[in-house]
Amino acid sequence: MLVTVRLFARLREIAGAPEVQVEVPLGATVGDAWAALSARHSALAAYATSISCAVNEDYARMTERLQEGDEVAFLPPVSGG
Amino acid sequence: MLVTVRLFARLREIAGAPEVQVEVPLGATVGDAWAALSARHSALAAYATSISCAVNEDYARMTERLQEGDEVAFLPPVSGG
Amino acid sequence: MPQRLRVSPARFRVSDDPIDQAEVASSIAAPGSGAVVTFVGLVRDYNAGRQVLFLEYEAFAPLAVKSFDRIASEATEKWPSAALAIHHRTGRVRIGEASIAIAAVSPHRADAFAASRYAIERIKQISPIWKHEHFEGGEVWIEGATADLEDEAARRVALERACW
Amino acid sequence: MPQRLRVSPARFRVSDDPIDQAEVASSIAAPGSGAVVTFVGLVRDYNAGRQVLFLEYEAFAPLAVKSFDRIASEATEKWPSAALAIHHRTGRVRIGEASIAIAAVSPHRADAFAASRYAIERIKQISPIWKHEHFEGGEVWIEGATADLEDEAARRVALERACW
Repeated sequence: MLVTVRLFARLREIAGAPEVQVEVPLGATVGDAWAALSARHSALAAYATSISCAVNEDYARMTERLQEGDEVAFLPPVSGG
Repeated sequence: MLVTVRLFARLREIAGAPEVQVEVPLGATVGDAWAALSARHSALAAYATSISCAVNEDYARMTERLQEGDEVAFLPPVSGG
Repeated sequence: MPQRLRVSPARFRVSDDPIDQAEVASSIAAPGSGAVVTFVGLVRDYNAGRQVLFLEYEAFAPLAVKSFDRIASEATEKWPSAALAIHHRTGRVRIGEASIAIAAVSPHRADAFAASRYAIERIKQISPIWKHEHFEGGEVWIEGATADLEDEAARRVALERACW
Repeated sequence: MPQRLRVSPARFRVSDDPIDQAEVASSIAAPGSGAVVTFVGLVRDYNAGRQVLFLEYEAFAPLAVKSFDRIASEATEKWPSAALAIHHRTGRVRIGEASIAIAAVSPHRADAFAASRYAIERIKQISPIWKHEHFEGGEVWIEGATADLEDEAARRVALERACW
């Protein structure tokens, strides 16, 4: 199934786009979507332990299961204020 | 000698004036000026242990010696802010 | 008092528009409010030894607004008398301009101070906002904390800094 | 930047004029200031179970201004990066209006918060200003602390409340 992935800040720069489509198996988790994306962009690997994520504009865990058409967001370490 | 005494808030109301002249002996202290004033207005006695004072627009101690023409201010407990 | 017809300003906002500090506070003004504490973060000309030219803030705006709402709820849970409003700017922000304004109102100054301080610490911990620093000779993404709602140690740090 | 000819606002002021919060902060704005914390005290509609009609503040103005200067020096001694500006209103102040505004600027938010909180505590301890409350059915002078510069216990309380 296809999910939309939104990327921000340095992650967006590495992927070269703010939004990409990723194909994941039925029952895949947010972590699986990250793995699929990291396979495309090896520089993302550095963020494996420091990212957090959101699904459909709500904070989520990497273990959350995805559904077709979900919007996943990967958030590098934040620096607002 | 004569000194000018400035009074504020409730002290001003008790004395009925924001500023009064008080006659004190040469070498008198701020405390002596207070005693002279309290003799005139007995309701001031309630403030004997809670007032503070200033001489010529600077914080002072009750033991400070006065000079002719000095301006003494008696300050009831404060409540700014 | 004359009735005035106007839209109340949003309590939580993420926008490219310059921040209007008075508007942030007015979004939570109430007749019983005795204390208003406003925190404004301004872009500094130097950071980590670098001469900063300007900052660019990027945000995941809908989630950032939700994070402000969540932080305000956390604060109100701790200090029930306090209400918070938070505006964060995005896009290019020049030296001396405000990137963020937080207003806290309460009948009690202790609660307003604590809620305001707590909010800025929590925003730096969990709000999905990123600072892109453009300095003399280069640029860098500033990366702070992993945004983790379940990190109770981080929350305790925010409470400690709020002096609670 | 274009040169502008204007009088800088006073850092310390006691006046019957309404308080302009932006002016207080602008009196100490500096290019390296990353954090501005502003405390504003508003007149509340209720106090000690009484419906307040309005307040009247009386001050020994020249000494009050000196006390603000002194408090700012005490704060700068403790938090060298922080600068303070303090304006207090006198005369009749209505419900919802500001009686005081304190602005603290610093490159560091911790110092700006601490200096601002310290200042309001110290003002309530030593500044020669008195609040005359006019309430439904009467009036009363509010009497707080004996203004005593040498009271080190009071100063410690202010430091503790500033969380230091």
